[in-house]
Amino acid sequence: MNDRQATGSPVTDPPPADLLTVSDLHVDYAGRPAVRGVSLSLRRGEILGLVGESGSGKSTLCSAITGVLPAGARVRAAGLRFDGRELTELPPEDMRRIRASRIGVVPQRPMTSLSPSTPVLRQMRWYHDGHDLADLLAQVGLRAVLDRPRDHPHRFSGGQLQRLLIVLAALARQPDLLIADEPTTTLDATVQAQVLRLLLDLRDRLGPAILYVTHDLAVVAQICDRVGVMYAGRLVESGPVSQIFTAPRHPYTRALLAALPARTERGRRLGAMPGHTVAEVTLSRERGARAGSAGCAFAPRCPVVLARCHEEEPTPITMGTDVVRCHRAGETPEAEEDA
Amino acid sequence: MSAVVSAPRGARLLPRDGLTWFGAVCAALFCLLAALGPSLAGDPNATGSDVLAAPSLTHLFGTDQLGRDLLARTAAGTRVSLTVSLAAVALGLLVALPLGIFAGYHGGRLFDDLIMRVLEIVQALPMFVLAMFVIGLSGTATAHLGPIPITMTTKVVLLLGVAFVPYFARVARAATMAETGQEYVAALRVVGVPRLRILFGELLPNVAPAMVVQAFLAMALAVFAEGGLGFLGLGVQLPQATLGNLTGGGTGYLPAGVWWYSVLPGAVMLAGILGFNLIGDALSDSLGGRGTTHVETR
Amino acid sequence: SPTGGGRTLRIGVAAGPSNLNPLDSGSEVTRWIAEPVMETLYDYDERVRSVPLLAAAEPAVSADGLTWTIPLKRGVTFHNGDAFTAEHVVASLDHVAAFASGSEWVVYFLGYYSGARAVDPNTVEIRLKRPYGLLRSHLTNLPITHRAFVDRKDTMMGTGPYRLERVSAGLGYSMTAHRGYHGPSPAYARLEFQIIPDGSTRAVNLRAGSVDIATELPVAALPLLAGQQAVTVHRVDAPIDILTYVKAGDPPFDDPNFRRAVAYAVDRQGVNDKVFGGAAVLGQGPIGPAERGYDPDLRVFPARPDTARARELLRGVTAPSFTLTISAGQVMEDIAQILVQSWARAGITVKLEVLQGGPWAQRWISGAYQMIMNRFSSGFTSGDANYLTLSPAQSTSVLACGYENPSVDTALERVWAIDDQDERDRLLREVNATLTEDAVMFPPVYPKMIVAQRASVSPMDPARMKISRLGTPRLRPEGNAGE
Amino acid sequence: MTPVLELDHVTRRFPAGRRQTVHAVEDVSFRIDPGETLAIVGESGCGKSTVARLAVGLLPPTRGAVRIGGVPAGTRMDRETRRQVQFVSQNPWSALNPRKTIGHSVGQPLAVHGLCRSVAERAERVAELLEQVGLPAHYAARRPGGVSGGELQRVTVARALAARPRAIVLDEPTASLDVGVKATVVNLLLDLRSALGLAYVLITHELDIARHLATRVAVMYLGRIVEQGPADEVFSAPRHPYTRMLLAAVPVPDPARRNLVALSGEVPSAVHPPPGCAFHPRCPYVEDACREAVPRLIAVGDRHSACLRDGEIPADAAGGA
Amino acid sequence: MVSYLLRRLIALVTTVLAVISLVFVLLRLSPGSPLYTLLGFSYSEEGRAAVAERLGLNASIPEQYVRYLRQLAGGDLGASVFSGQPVGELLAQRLPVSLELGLVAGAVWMALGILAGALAALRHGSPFDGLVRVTSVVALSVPSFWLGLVCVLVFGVYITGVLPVSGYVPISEGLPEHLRGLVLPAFVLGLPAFAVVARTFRGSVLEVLDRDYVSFATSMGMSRRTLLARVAMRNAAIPLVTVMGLMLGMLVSGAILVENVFGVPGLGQLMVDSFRRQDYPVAAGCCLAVAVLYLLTNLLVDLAQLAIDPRIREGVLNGGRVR
Ligand SMILES: Nc1ncnc2c1ncn2[C@@H]1O[C@H](COP(=O)(O)OP(=O)(O)OP(=O)(O)O)[C@@H](O)[C@H]1O
Ligand SMILES: Nc1ncnc2c1ncn2[C@@H]1O[C@H](COP(=O)(O)OP(=O)(O)OP(=O)(O)O)[C@@H](O)[C@H]1O
Ligand SMILES: [Mg+2]
Ligand SMILES: [Mg+2]
Repeated sequence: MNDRQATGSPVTDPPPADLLTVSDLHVDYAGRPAVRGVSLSLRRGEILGLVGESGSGKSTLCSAITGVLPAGARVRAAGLRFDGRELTELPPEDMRRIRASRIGVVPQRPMTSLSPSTPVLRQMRWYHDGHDLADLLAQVGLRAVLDRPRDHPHRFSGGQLQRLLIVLAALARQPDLLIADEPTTTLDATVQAQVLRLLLDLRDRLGPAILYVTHDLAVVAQICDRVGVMYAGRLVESGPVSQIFTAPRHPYTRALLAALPARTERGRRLGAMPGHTVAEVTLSRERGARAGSAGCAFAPRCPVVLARCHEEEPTPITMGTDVVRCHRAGETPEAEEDA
Repeated sequence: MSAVVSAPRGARLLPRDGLTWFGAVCAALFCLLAALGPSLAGDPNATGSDVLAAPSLTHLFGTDQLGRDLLARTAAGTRVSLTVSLAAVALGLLVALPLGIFAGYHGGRLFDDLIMRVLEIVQALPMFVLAMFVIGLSGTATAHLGPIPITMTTKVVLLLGVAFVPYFARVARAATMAETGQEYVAALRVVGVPRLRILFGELLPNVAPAMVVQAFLAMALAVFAEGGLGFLGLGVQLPQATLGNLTGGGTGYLPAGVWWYSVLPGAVMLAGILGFNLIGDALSDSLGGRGTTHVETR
Repeated sequence: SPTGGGRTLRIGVAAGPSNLNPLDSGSEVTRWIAEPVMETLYDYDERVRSVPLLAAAEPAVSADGLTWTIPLKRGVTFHNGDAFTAEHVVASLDHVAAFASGSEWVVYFLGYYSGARAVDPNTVEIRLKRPYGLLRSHLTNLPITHRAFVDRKDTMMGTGPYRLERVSAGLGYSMTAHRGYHGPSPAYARLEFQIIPDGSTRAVNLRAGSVDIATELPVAALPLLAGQQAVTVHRVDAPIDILTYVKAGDPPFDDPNFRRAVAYAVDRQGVNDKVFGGAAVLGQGPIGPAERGYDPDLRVFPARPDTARARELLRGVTAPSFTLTISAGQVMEDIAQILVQSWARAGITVKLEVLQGGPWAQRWISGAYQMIMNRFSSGFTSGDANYLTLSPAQSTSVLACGYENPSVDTALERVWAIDDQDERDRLLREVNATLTEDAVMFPPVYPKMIVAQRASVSPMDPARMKISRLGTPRLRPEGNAGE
Repeated sequence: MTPVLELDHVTRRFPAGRRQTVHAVEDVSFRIDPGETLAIVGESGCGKSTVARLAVGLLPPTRGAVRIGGVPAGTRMDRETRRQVQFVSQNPWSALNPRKTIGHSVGQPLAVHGLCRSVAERAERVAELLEQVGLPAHYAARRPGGVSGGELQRVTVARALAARPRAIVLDEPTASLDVGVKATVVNLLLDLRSALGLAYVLITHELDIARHLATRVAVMYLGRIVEQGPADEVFSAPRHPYTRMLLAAVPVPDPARRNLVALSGEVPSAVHPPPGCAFHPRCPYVEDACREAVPRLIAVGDRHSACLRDGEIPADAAGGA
Repeated sequence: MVSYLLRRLIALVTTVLAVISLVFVLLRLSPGSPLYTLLGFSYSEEGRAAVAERLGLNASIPEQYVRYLRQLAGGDLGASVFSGQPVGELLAQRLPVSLELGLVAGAVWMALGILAGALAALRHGSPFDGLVRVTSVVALSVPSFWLGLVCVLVFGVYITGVLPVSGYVPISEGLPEHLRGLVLPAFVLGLPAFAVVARTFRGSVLEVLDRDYVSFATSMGMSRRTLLARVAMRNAAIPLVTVMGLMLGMLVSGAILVENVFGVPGLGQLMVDSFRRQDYPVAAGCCLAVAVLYLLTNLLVDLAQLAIDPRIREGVLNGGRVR
């Protein structure tokens, strides 16, 4: 399946066709929408960062792509194409085979993602029983695991486990698409740096597309090619990383950036978003849920809100592969800052 | 990491699940029979000439070998069963709650260790064995502890209550430990709130839901245990009817086809146990208590 | 006849005895099990007269009545092959006369028995402290045990037609025919006592043929046997008493009127109908129909409670009430509940106290009761007489209930001492009447022994049942019936 | 002037079964003066929370002393001393009793320290406090259940303020919050500091927050402070190799400055800390002496660093940001 | 490991000692005495004294206690006051009966419970799941003695001849008969164990299926069958072990009632009889047996947990506290 092993750099690959295309994806849990009308695409060798506050639907989106959703979740999509095949129409067994060989998932919580009652090495062999395990482990600096055949997951640190999981999900099977759902959130800065480095090297060597979910804009700035910003189940803005950081167009994105201490002078107040009560947030989500009737989900918290934002949901404005969902996206940033 | 906590879950008052409804109805009927039955069904000890009569309109539950109305006796028995169980559970809670909370708060220290060891010893004799043991030996007569008479009913209550102590204390301890791990307890200590006030003012309301669940499950257990003791003739004594001694009293007549004598009072007992268990389960689901542990005895 | 030698006789009993030694325990089960295994010096004949069995002849009593010499039968062997000799008789007698044995017989021998010796292997001499006519009766009931076994409580060693082979805890006892038996050879190859705790189950098993004899059938179980061709139910008067008496020395029962009121208000008919299916005999005094001294004409108390009379006797008593202490058990509980109801109708409030065996016995013996009740079967220690249950009326007894009547005291004294059966019967009748009229002991009914058998077994002997025996040693398979 | 809070050679160890011990905090000393903010940074498990718990008297030190306003602190300290240092913890959801109203929780210190004469006065003061942290007064009647994390964190700050402390120990106050909400809490801390002159001990692993708020920084590694000094100096010119490594590992939110450095090694266990300098297995500048001697914290002007080779290592080696 | 075992055994012995003391004290403080029952009409002070002397009941209570302990240390449990039979012998006769009943009931029912629980969890929300939920809560609530009576009624009155409702057929009389006799008691005795095991396992399988490691395995394309076998069941079994241990303890005490209903001559019957008669040594022996059984099962459960859960093993073997 993997014919790219020798070729190396993605740059030399034939025309960069989209590996994954998600169009108008909706997911709800027992009727409560978690992802609403998300469209995005991902090319081989590209790292797409997905940011957004907790509960905005990032993980749900990832799960919808791999088809591993909890019972009670319902997926609707205009298209969910992966390497030319429509995933929503695949029989479960084929989908399983795709998961087994072509899509890798690096989970968010490494400590709990391996079965606690079986030694780590044995579990690794469940997934990969090739002879090259030693080499793979050496690549992440964990050859020593081979000498610990009876050690269970709790004996390993989060960073070690995360690297082992990356070995399993990415290095061992060399998938075309790697989905990493907040793989470093629970890790220390130094370990995070190791893991990020590993992912970057992986991309450079094998060229998979990577969907990288995170809370941390700094990480996005460091490793991603493009960014998608989610709010209340919507993809409110996406674009090349440089553009998002220098010229964000959605007020939510701007608020996120303004809240970063590193972008503010020391000791000065940070740009904070108003409106953060549970009531307000759920209200805006619920309102979004009632299709058609609602305005922009971000309106209750938006510093540049217009009357119309409360009534009418903005339609996505696309520019190439990029998108922004805001009534005021066309205006100049200066005008907004005045508001 | 979620900035938005799930909406307050609180106890749902009306059960959603059919099974829970069924349980609530069972428990309600059981309590109703205990509360109103005795005044409606007549004298449970009045003997009539109609001996071992099958259920009929005059005697809904039939009569026993002395011609007594079994409905009246069952009602009276249900009352005993309910009061004994309530009292036993209350007693158990009264003793166990402070013990468990103290032990849990001082988790892992000598005091905790000591309490848990003592409880372990009490538990090494399963509740039923312990109760049977003491009642079997101390006899079913009214004992005198100095000037205080201890009737058989009190004895049963005491025993079941004592037997519940380890069980409740463990739950209370675990709940308290879980709660003590919460940062608000540390915060209260930093603020300088006195220990007793932390324990009983702040922790108790949080430990209570788990205990309520356990109390219901223990009610079921108590109804059962009281019945079992009565069945063996080691419970509250005749002529007082209890669900247990009614069930046990009818065994001799079963082979002759007298099914109602044992079966009906036992069925009432079953209704009670089932009701309390189901309510307990439902509460444990909605109060988010830990998994139900129906343990010990039986 | 030896023809049935290959068969097994199976008897259903309610419980295994706690103590298998018949020298210690007079309980029915112990003795039913002992009956085929152990023998006595004398035995009852078909007319319930005492005749020699292990003894070769009647005892020779010295003129002062203090020395009894008994010749023993020769050629008798124990099941272990040891010869039956005077030593064994002496050991048995010594055992039951010793305090430390804790034997139920102690009460009979204490104060009378002075010692026994083997004059020669075939002659025993018993010496008494004072004349003791009742000894003759005891010699008819006391099983003679191998001397090495007198202290054993878990097995039996006797000279009877069957030897105890196996004790299966909680299950039963099995016996095999004793080849060297000195009498007619045993009719069955095996005897099995099966423990079947539930009365109805015993009846059902009898009906199904899985036992040949079912003992102690509760009234409730009798309908299960109704109309069964192959089953005969025996209801026989037997020395089974419902021990019922009051603490006459203490209030409220120190008032004779109160006692009488309580006795008048007893619903004897109710007890008979509801607890004994109408098969018992209505009670009056302490001595029942199967016992010496019974007077069928004595009629002091009515069958139905005489509430009016009771109320009249109670005039002047404020809030009449007392506690009835019974031992746990379905029959006692049923009786007591009926009584409590009938007393309530006469305005007497009675608190019922149901105690397990041990605590009940403590109350009874320590005298901490007001009215006490229990079932007691005396047949195995005193045959057709009932001496023990009268003893609480004797002011000198350890168990005295506080009743003081010199004439009763002396009469009972004489009953034990004299040898003259007619005189003894007369005295017993007198005592019975007095105790009845004084309302000291007034059992509601005299229960019957209820035993059922299958037709596959020869008919059980009524004379034996009259003294609570099953007569197993003489039972034979009956030709036709049975599977 | 006596410092508000002072840790004097404090060591805290925990038993870990089989006669083993966790060296959670080893020989830590620091002091803070009014209005000052000391940030304690370090990786997971290096003992930051233990320091926080020691500082507020939740844990007694195994060795050394904690002094609040010059008075030795401990489990039995008097109310007045206790009041002076308050505590805000990481997880606002568990920091408030879920079954009590917010008003009750905020009012606790007022009641315990007798800071209000009447119930009415207390209610008033609670409303004031809530407003001070930017919450409407009617929040007093609500329970933590329906309130967001950022708001709850404000409530815990209000509760700390209620005791009228001179210093607040904040253990990862923003770690569990979303980016936008994080900012509001940071702003609140800034506001309160300037309004009330509070001192903070800010414990965090988020270096950007530490840099933003702190006046001084202490860097911990495996239970010890390895570097301490004025925040701007430490962040701009770290001395200790560990600090350098840590700062290098923190990603910068600027796509134009991609400088992710791969680092090696892991934090060793606190049960078996390496002999000598605990950092030596990961240190690029390690030499034999480092494996034997535990370096002492040496003062160089305002700055302290615990490195045997302090001064030998070039200023901008290992990519100090 | 050895030192852990040693520690546990010491703890077990001390607990047993405490239980013995408790039993002893309760026994001696209870009113009445077997002597009254023993002597009956033959009662007299001298007689009581003599028998008490023979039975060793005359000494002061502490003295008796010390004697009892010394006896126990020598492996002697005393002898029945009534039958004089050594308690050890009595237990040796009765215990196997109860143990067999308990183990048969437990093994069969728990196996069924595991099966039902697992299937219910895998078909979460299906009618079968509902059935298991309802059955298990009902099974848990049915008082065993009452269910026993219903069985007696059904198989003793209405459908006779299929299964014996009473008595016990020793294995010496043929295995089929022996097993037939066990059917009803085992059914009644084991039912709660079935219920608890089914509920617990259903719950823990459901919980495990929700865990990160299951999602990870799924996302790695592991087939469902493999996933269940390798990951789900293994981890779901951890709480099951605890519960199964508790159930074993429960079966011991449940046997008391059930044996009485079906007339099975096991420990339960012996116990009830000895209590009724105040047969001190036998009652104490029975309690001891139950306590030791119970504590041993606890120990076994803990060991089983050690075997199955590496985190617990680690914690314990590193000298951490046990539970
Ligand atoms: N299994 C589930 N059942 C019901 N609702 C769910 C489930 N999982 C997630 N949700 C809801 O769906 C919404 C989106 O959740 P999701 O986990 O995708 O968010 P997220 O962006 O990944 O958040 P986080 O940053 O906290 O991981 C939330 O409102 C969440 O409460
Ligand atoms: N009560 C305790 N018992 C035993 N060990 C403890 C205890 N509390 C903390 N430790 C240990 O002490 C060390 C330091 O823990 P501490 O919680 O102070 O670290 P931290 O720097 O706050 O870590 P994090 O960033 O993960 O919160 C750790 O190894 C921890 O396991
Ligand atoms: Mg997520
Ligand atoms: Mg911490």
